This record gives sequence, structure tokens and C-alpha cells, in this order.
Amino acid sequence: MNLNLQWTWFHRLGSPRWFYQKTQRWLPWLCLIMLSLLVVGLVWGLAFAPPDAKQGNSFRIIYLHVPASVVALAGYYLMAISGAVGLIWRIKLSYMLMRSAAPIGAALTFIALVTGAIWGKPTWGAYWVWDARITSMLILLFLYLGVMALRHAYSSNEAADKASAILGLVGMVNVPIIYKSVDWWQTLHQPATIKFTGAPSMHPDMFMPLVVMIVGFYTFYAVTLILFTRIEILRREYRASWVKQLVENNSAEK
Amino acid sequence: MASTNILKIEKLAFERNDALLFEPVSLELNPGEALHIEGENGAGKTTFFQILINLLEPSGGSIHFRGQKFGDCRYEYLSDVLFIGHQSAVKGDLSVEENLRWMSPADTSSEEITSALRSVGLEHHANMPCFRLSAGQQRRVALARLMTTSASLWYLDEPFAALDKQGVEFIEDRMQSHLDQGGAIVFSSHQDLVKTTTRSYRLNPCRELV
Amino acid sequence: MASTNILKIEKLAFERNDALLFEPVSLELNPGEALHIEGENGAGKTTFFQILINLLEPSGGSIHFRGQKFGDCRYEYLSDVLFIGHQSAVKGDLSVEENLRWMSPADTSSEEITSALRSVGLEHHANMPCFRLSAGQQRRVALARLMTTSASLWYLDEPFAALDKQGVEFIEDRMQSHLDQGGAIVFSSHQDLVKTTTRSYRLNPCRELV
Amino acid sequence: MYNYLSGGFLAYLNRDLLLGIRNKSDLIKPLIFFLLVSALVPLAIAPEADRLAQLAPGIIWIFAVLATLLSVERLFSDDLQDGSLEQMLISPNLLILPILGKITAHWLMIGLPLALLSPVIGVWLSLPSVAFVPMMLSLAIGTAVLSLIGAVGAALTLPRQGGVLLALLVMPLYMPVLIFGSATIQSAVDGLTWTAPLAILAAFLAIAIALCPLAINVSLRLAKNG
Amino acid sequence: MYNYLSGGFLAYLNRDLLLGIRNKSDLIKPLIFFLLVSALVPLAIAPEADRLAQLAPGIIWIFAVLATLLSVERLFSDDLQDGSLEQMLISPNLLILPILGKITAHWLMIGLPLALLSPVIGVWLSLPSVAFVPMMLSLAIGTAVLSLIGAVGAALTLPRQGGVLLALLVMPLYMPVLIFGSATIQSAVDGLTWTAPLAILAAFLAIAIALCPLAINVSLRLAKNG
Ligand code: HEM
Ligand SMILES: Nc1ncnc2c1ncn2[C@@H]1O[C@H](COP(=O)(O)OP(=O)(O)OP(=O)(O)O)[C@@H](O)[C@H]1O
Ligand SMILES: Nc1ncnc2c1ncn2[C@@H]1O[C@H](COP(=O)(O)OP(=O)(O)OP(=O)(O)O)[C@@H](O)[C@H]1O
Ligand SMILES: [Mg+2]
Ligand SMILES: [Mg+2]
Repeated sequence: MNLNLQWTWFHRLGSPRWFYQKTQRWLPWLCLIMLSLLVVGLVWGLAFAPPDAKQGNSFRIIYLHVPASVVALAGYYLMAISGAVGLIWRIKLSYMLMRSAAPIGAALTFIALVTGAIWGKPTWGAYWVWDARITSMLILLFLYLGVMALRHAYSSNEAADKASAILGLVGMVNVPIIYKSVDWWQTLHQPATIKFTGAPSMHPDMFMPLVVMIVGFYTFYAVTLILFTRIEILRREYRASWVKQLVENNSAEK
Repeated sequence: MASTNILKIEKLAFERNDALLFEPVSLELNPGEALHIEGENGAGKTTFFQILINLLEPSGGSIHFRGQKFGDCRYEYLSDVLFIGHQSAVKGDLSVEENLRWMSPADTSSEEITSALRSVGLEHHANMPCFRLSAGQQRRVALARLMTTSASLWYLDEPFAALDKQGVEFIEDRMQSHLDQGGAIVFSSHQDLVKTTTRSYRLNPCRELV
Repeated sequence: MASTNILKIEKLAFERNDALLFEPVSLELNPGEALHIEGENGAGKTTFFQILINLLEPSGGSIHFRGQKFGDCRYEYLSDVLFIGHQSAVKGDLSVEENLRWMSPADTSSEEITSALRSVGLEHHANMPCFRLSAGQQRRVALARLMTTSASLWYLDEPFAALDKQGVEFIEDRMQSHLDQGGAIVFSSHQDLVKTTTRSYRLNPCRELV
Repeated sequence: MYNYLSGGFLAYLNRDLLLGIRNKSDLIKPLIFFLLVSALVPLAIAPEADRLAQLAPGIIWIFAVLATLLSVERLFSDDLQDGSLEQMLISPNLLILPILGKITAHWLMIGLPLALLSPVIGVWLSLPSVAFVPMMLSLAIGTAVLSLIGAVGAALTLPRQGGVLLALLVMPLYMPVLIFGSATIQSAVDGLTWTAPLAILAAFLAIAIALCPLAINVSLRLAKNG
Repeated sequence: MYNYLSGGFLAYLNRDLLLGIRNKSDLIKPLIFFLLVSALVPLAIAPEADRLAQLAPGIIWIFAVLATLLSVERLFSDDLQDGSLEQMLISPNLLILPILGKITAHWLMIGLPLALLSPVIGVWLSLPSVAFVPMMLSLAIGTAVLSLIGAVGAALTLPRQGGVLLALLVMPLYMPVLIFGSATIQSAVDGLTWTAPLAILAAFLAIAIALCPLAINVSLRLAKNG
């Protein structure tokens, strides 16, 4: 084997292993932080925050809706960038991150859409309106689904990774364009009949739990991403000696 | 030091589904030589060609073209290569002549095209759309490229498929004259050649885990 | 009077672009006989098969099946015929097993399918989608029909294309055993057969105006 | 001797379904397609609810026509290229059964999902919910007619047969389906009886089932001589 | 040594145009659909002139999107099947030029005719004639963007030529073009300045020309490994 192959060998196996072992230690702490943030945020938001002057208690779905929306958006960039990193530096680990990020992002987007729709019924009297932000969220869902579906078109992991990374990148160029254009479209066609209650105008008593929930969702995202990636690592690196070792140790414990 | 061989392959390996497809290949090809790649159905001959023309990445090993590493002379290499595969890139909706013109070097004159078509026996079909042709005639359209090409390294994946005996003989003659002019050929075929002297290399299956 | 021949063709002619494609064909085929249709590329072999299976109308002449006129026994005739052409009707998106099941008689059991696949050397590829297979392996999927069919009259248009030597040998064996059981075969091939004894019939070009 | 290749309806139905639906995720694909296309509408046209609701019956039906028309095109052409059409044509049995099998598979993959999904599009386009049942019924029946008529067009336009003109003749046949289909939904929205236009659609279906396979039979045989 | 097969832009442009013209049915089909379906609109939706005129910009653009989407699907898949994609990929020259050549041919056969034809549809849908020029311009530029983006999707979905997968990948990316395209026409109808949205479309085109061929280049090489 020449040097070139050894280098890819290092890339292939070195970093996933490092990631796997490091995250092993981080995970418990992250889980702890996540749980406490989510519990505090939920209890605070659902039980202690004052009801909204106009919407009463129905507004409390905000504590799911807003964090899910915010993290779903950020997740797309994380996915696309890790795909790009994989494409440029041929780092396997970042492909694995990309692959794991897609279903999580799609799920969060879906939660945002569903909670929004549920919220829409009492506030607007309809499950669905063609508001700019809602529309762009729907498009985001399709972008996520696209990245997920494209995988199945390829039989080899490598080709699928590269293809998904390209799609993610093309999408990343487009996401800002989509957001801008949808905004623009909405103002062109329709007077802003529906206004989101802007965050700053919120009462601090409602706002603080929201912040806690958002941070909580970010840690939730981190935890699930790490878990998904670890599974992905095991699935792909099953031939590596350290994975075999791991499996042996685990079965020995039982 | 300039090496004399056109192609030098060392320990070329290809991995599919966690196993090597064939035993790693090491071989050299010199000007004037024809190499017959043998192997049963599914041995990996087509895959091997696709690695040679840089469509698939090998999992290991190296390929040198005229002494240079594969990656360092991509342009020189690919402009000196002619590849005709199982699927012969003949467009059914184009006429025979259009197809050949399209697949030949840009400076090919009309006379050259006509004489190439004559030599493969398609001069009366020049304006017929290719989907009307018989299987062997379609193959002949693709092989007419051998008359117009200026590449010195030919990769032919089963050139004789669907050809009748006279066609096979004609292609063998053409291969021989190419070799005589210092060209080199790598080809696969399930039939043995009659006229051309060739060296053969067998792709052996290798189910060894990587 | 019952005639002993399976197929009797008389002065069968086919006209294309105002000319006969081949000299009118007259021949008989008896049980246990294999007829090798020869002819250069474009001679009209594929066209001849398509006339035989009633996809193209002949311009003249007649075909009798077991003593009956072609048109009078369409159902009996077609249910006793197996045709494998240049395009082998293998669906790339279906798996090997699905393809074979689909092309076999409805009452074929799973064991028969498996053993047919084993005999053409594809038992390990049963669940692979066919577009992944090599050219020869795809051909083998189509030819596996020879193991499951119950038809007694086989039309094979270049069955050996893309097959390796061992594959050719195996198909020849299968053809021989079919003949031994009283079946009959009409096939075309540019290669000479090694094992099976066949009668050959040459399609001669005929540029005579009608 | 019964040959599976020649064996009628179910064999071809199964195979085409298998080809269309390799794995479960393929099943949701037509659904996603319709969702995507209907999401285009509010983007291109004013997104106000009441305006959308007015357009909804027509738009949903135009999509049904488009989706059927465009997917039916490949109903026979793939088979022609890989040689399976030949095998179908030399089947000793009636050709009508395999043809109906293929068309049914097409409807199951395009028309039926569209009908089942249409309520979602209805919600998107603010269609009043009284119209959902008539919408689903009219789509289910109507798309079957469209598949049948479309298959005739597809057989006529098989590659290189040059039947574009003939196909053009077939297309106007879509119009009555479209008119009665959207009329069914519109009547329901307006509170009128919607069973009348639906019954007419059903009559169309009966006629199409009787006639279209015959026409397809003839045109497929022509394709080989093309 | 210059090889025609590898020879860039014009060679592929010529060949694809020739292929399109030869296979007339494939070429005209999207256009026929376009005309046919716009003829269906007044049937499905109330045919009052003012109502149709309101919808016209959106409808014309939805059709443009669909026509491009459906025709771009076969941009590379035919070449993959008959082996010409292989020949293109082993060209020693830059792959970007043949790619752009093919996309240009596609646009010349779909986008441009659509743009030229659109006044007919405009008249059908009672679009005020002031909007004709902006409509044609926006269609001409916009469909070029659509062809480019669509080609990326077509290249990515090559191993599994799934029309729906292609739609899923590409449709979200089409939305900005759709919005600004119909906005151009709408602005002209409303008497506003329509050059602003048109300029944005042109900017999209510049970005797409710069980036899409690169993405396609990488994706085409993946197809063989699929
Ligand atoms: C399906 C319907 C809905 C979707 C897809 C949706 C989507 C979103 C998104 C993407 C965000 C995050 C924006 C950002 O990152 O700044 C968001 C925030 C928000 N949404 Fe929704 N939403 C929906 C329905 C609703 C409804 C019905 C309400 C209540 C009237 C609502 C209230 C809010 C509020 C208060 C915020 C936080 C505002 C801010 O941070 O600027 N949403 N929504
Ligand atoms: N994309 C793919 N994914 C998985 N396996 C593949 C793929 N392509 C080919 N194969 C397998 O690789 C093997 C080699 O195929 P290849 O086409 O190289 O064989 P070949 O030697 O050219 O055979 P033939 O003589 O039939 O042409 C076959 O077993 C085939 O099933
Ligand atoms: N649809 C058609 N229209 C016009 N000519 C055709 C058509 N189909 C085939 N031909 C011509 O008829 C002749 C016979 O073709 P056919 O396919 O029968 O030959 P073949 O003997 O099978 O040749 P091969 O050995 O190459 O398979 C060829 O010259 C071909 O060009
Ligand atoms: Mg091969
Ligand atoms: Mg033939």
C-alpha cells in the first residue's frame, strides 16, 4: 500500500473513532443539561407563565413551536455545511453528520408545521394560511425530504454521500433566496393580515421560558445528532478493528 | 528515463460490497501489443475498463500512462484513448452518417466518413436512422470509429458482439494494422481471435474480504 | 393426415422498401431438430423471427404449425412457442428472481425458479436488481427461461451473445436435452455450435424488386 | 399450456405495481408530487383564502389531468424498448387483459393516491369541507377514465410511430372528464346535487373500459411495424 | 488531439438539437401539453374574462415550471442508457462545456418556444396585452434558470430515474423563480415597474450559470457508481 492509501485510511477510520470515543464521555452530561432545560422550560412555560391577554392558554404551544422552528432552520445549515466539509476535505465523519442531521431536521420542521397548524385553528380560524414564513417552512421540509430521499437512489454509500452533499449545497445557496423571495411575494400580493407576535414585544415572564426552551431544543438537537451519528459510525465502520473490539467487549459483558 | 510501455498497471484492485471483485491486476502494455482480457461473465472486465477510463475509482494500486502517473496526465491520456463499450453510444434517432461524424474527431473530412462507412459495409445505409438497423449493423456504426480515430490506445469491450464472421475478420484486420502502426489495444472478448496475435490476461474472481 | 413436422414454411417472403429482404424461405422443421438460421448482419434473421411469431406480416408464402395453417391455430401455436430476442425483456428494476418468475409459466414453483437460477450461475444474485448485473449475467437471466418453460418450439435470436464459453456450453447442453425430448429449435447465431448437431439454413440477400 | 407471460390481468398488474413501487418509500412519491405541485399554486396565484377556494375545484382537476397525462406516456414505451412488449404481444391469450392490468396498475399508482390525498390539497386551497367526499369520488372515477384514454394516446405515440397527431385527437376526450369532474366538486360547494355529474363520470368509465383496450390492442400491433 | 466527442459546447448543442428535431414527438409534446392544458383552464375554472386575467400570470408560470420539470428528466438518462454519457465523461476537455451545450439545447427546445408561444395563451386567458412583453422576457430568462436547476436534479437522480424524486429535489428550488416570474407579469398588469423582478430573475440566471454546471459535473461522475 502506498502512502496515499494510508492517508485515506487515516481519514476513514481515525476521526470517526475519535468522535465515537469522545462523545461517549460527553453524552451523559449533554443529556443531563438537555433534560433539565426541557423540564424547567416546559414546567415554567406551561404552568407558571401568565396566560396571553388575547389568546388565553392556547398560546402555550409557542414553547414547542418556536424552538422547533428555530432549530429546524439552523439544522439545515449544519447539514449543508457538514456536507460541504465532507466534499472538500473528504472527511467521512462529516458525511455521517450530514446523513444523521437530515431526518432530525425534517422531524423538527414537521413538528413546527404541525404545532403551527394546531395553533392556527384557534388564532386564525384555519389550519393553514399561505403566510410567507409558513410557506418557506414548508419548502424547508421538502428540502430535507429531498436530501433524505436522494440517498436511496444510490447503492454505494460514497456516491450517496457526495450526491446528498451537492444537493445540500445547492439548497444552502437557495435557502436565503427562498426566504427573501417568499417574504417579498407575501408583501406583494397580500397586505399583512396576520402578524406574528414579535419576540421583543413579549412579556419577560413568557419570554424567559421560551429562551430556556430554545436552548433546550438546541441541546436536544445535539444529543440526537450525536446518537444518530454514533449509530451511523458503527454501521459503516463495522470492519474497523476498534468496532470489532467494541462489539466483542459488549458481548463479553453480557 | 522514458519508459517504453504505454500502460503500466500495478496491483490495481477494485472493491465492491466489501470484497475485491478480482485479484489485483499488475500488467504492462507496450506499443504494438494487444491484450485480451479474459474472464467469465461477471468477472469484472467491464468494471476494469471503467477503471481504466477513469469512470470508477480503483480501491488501490496505480496506473501509469507513458511513465506518468494517471492523475498527472489526465488530458494527454484521455485524448489518446478510444473506448467502445457494451453500449456503443449510437443514437437511434440520428442517421448512420450523423452518428459517425459525431463520434469522430472534429477534423474528419466527409470523404473519411464515407470511406469508413464503406469499409464497415454501411455505405448504402448512410442516411438511415440507426434504430432501423439490425443489431450487427448498429455495432458496425460504433466500430466505424476505429477507422476515423487518431487515438493510439484502444479499449474495446467485446467489440465482436453481434458481428457476423466477416465483420469479425474485418475488425481483426483493422486491429492488426493499428498494432503495426505502433498502437496498443486492450480488449475483452468471449471469442478467440483468429488473425491477430494477442497476449491474454485472465481476471480471476477473488472473494477475499478487504 | 397428420404431418410429422412441427413447422412447415413455404416460399415465405418479406418485402421492405419495395424489395424482398431475403430470398423466399421454404423449409420444414421436425421434432428433435435444431435449425441454425445463418446470414450476415442485416440479412434479415431478426425480421424472420418476428414473422414467425406473428409480429410482422409476411408479404407472401405460408406457415403451417403441426399441419395447420398459421391463422387457424394461433392460440395453440403461440402457447407452444418460446421466443428470446436481442432485447431480452429483462427489467432492470426488478430483481433477478422477480424477472425470472415473471417470465416463467404461472405454475412454476419457487424450487424450480431457484434451480433454474442455480443452473445459469446466478443463485447468489437472486435478489440483485438486474441493472446491476454484467451484460452476460443479464443475458443469463433471460436464458434461465429455457429451464422453466414448457413450450416445445423455441425461437432463439442470438442466444449466445455476451455469454462466456462455459455459458455457451451450458445453453448448448440445454438445447440438446430439449431436442432429445422431442422439442424443436430455430435459432440464429454468428458463432458455430460445438456440441449440438444442427441443420443450417442461410438467409440470402435478395435485392430483386417485387 | 398456460404461460405466465401471457397470463392476463393479474400478472401484468402485479409486475407494473412492482416496477412502480420498488420499496415503500416509492408509494408516497406520487403523493409528494401532488403536494409539491399544489404548493405552487398559492405561490404563483394570490394566496388569499377565498380566492383560492374559488379556484380549487378547477385546479385540483387540472392537476389530475396533468399527472395522468404525463405519467401514462411511458406506459408502453419502456416495454417496447426492453423487449417486454414483444413478449406481451405474442401471448396466446387475449391482449386486452394484460392491457387492462397495466392500466389498472397505473391508476392505482397515480389516480387513487391523488383521490386519497386530495383532502390535504383541499385544506391548502381552503376548499369547504362539504366538498371533500364528492371530490374524492370524482377523482377516483375520473382518473380511471383519464388513464384509459391516456393509454390509447400512449399506444398511438409509441416512439417513432409518429402518432403525435393522433394523440392530439385523443386529448380533447379529456375535456368532458375535466368538465364533469370539476362540476362535481363545484356543485358540492354550491350546495347542489353532485351525484348527477358523478353519474356521468361513471358512465364515461363504463364506455372507456369497453372501448379503450380494443383501440390500444390495435395500435400496439401497429407499433412493431413502425 | 482534438476529439469531436470531447469537443465542448457547440458539438453537444448541435447534437441535442438534432436529436430533438428528429424525434419530433418528444420535442412537441411539452408544447402541446402547454397549449392543451391552458385550453383546459377556462373549462375547469369559471371562464369570466376578468377572473381568468387575474389568474393568467400564475397559471402560465406554473405551466412553464411543469413543462421544464417534465422534459428535463431525460436530459442525461437517455445518454446514460445508450453509453454516450460515458463518452462525454471521458472527454479530456472541461466537462462544463458539453453540459452547458446540452442545457442550452434543452432551453432552445422548451423554454424559448414556450416564451414565444406565450402570447397565444395570454390571449386565451384574456391577459391584457401590456403584459405580453414582460411575460415573454420573464419566461425566456426564467425557463433558462429552470433548465439549469432542473439539470442538477436530473444529474443527481440519474441512478434512479425517478420523476417524482426529481420533482422533490427540484421543485423547492424552483419556487423563487416562480414567484419572481409571475410577479413580473403581475406588476406589468398592475401598471407597476416590472423591470425589478425581471432583474432579479436575470441575477438568478447569472448565479445558476456559474454554479449549476459545477454541481452537474460532480453529480454525473457519481452516476456510474450508483
Ligand atoms: C403551520 C403554521 C406555522 C409555521 C410553519 C410557522 C413557522 C414558524 C417559524 C419558522 C418560526 C421561526 C421564525 C424565526 O426563526 O425567527 C416561527 C416563529 C413563531 N411563530 Fe410560527 N408558524 C406557524 C404558525 C404559527 C401560529 C398559528 C402562530 C400564532 C399566532 C405562530 C406564532 C409564532 C411566534 C410567536 C413565533 C416567534 C416569533 C419570532 O421569534 O419572531 N406561528 N413560526
Ligand atoms: N453498480 C453495481 N453494484 C453492485 N454490483 C455491480 C454493479 N455493477 C456491476 N456489478 C457486479 O460486478 C460484477 C462485474 O461486472 P462486470 O460488468 O464488470 O462483468 P464483466 O466481466 O464485464 O461480465 P460480462 O462478460 O458479462 O460482460 C458482476 O457480478 C456484477 O453483478
Ligand atoms: N423498421 C425498419 N425499416 C426499414 N428497414 C429496416 C427496419 N428494420 C430493419 N430494417 C432493415 O432490414 C434488414 C434486416 O434487419 P434484421 O434485424 O432482420 O437483420 P439481422 O439478420 O437480424 O442482422 P443481425 O445479424 O445484425 O442481427 C437490415 O438491413 C435493416 O437495416
Ligand atoms: Mg462486460
Ligand atoms: Mg438480428
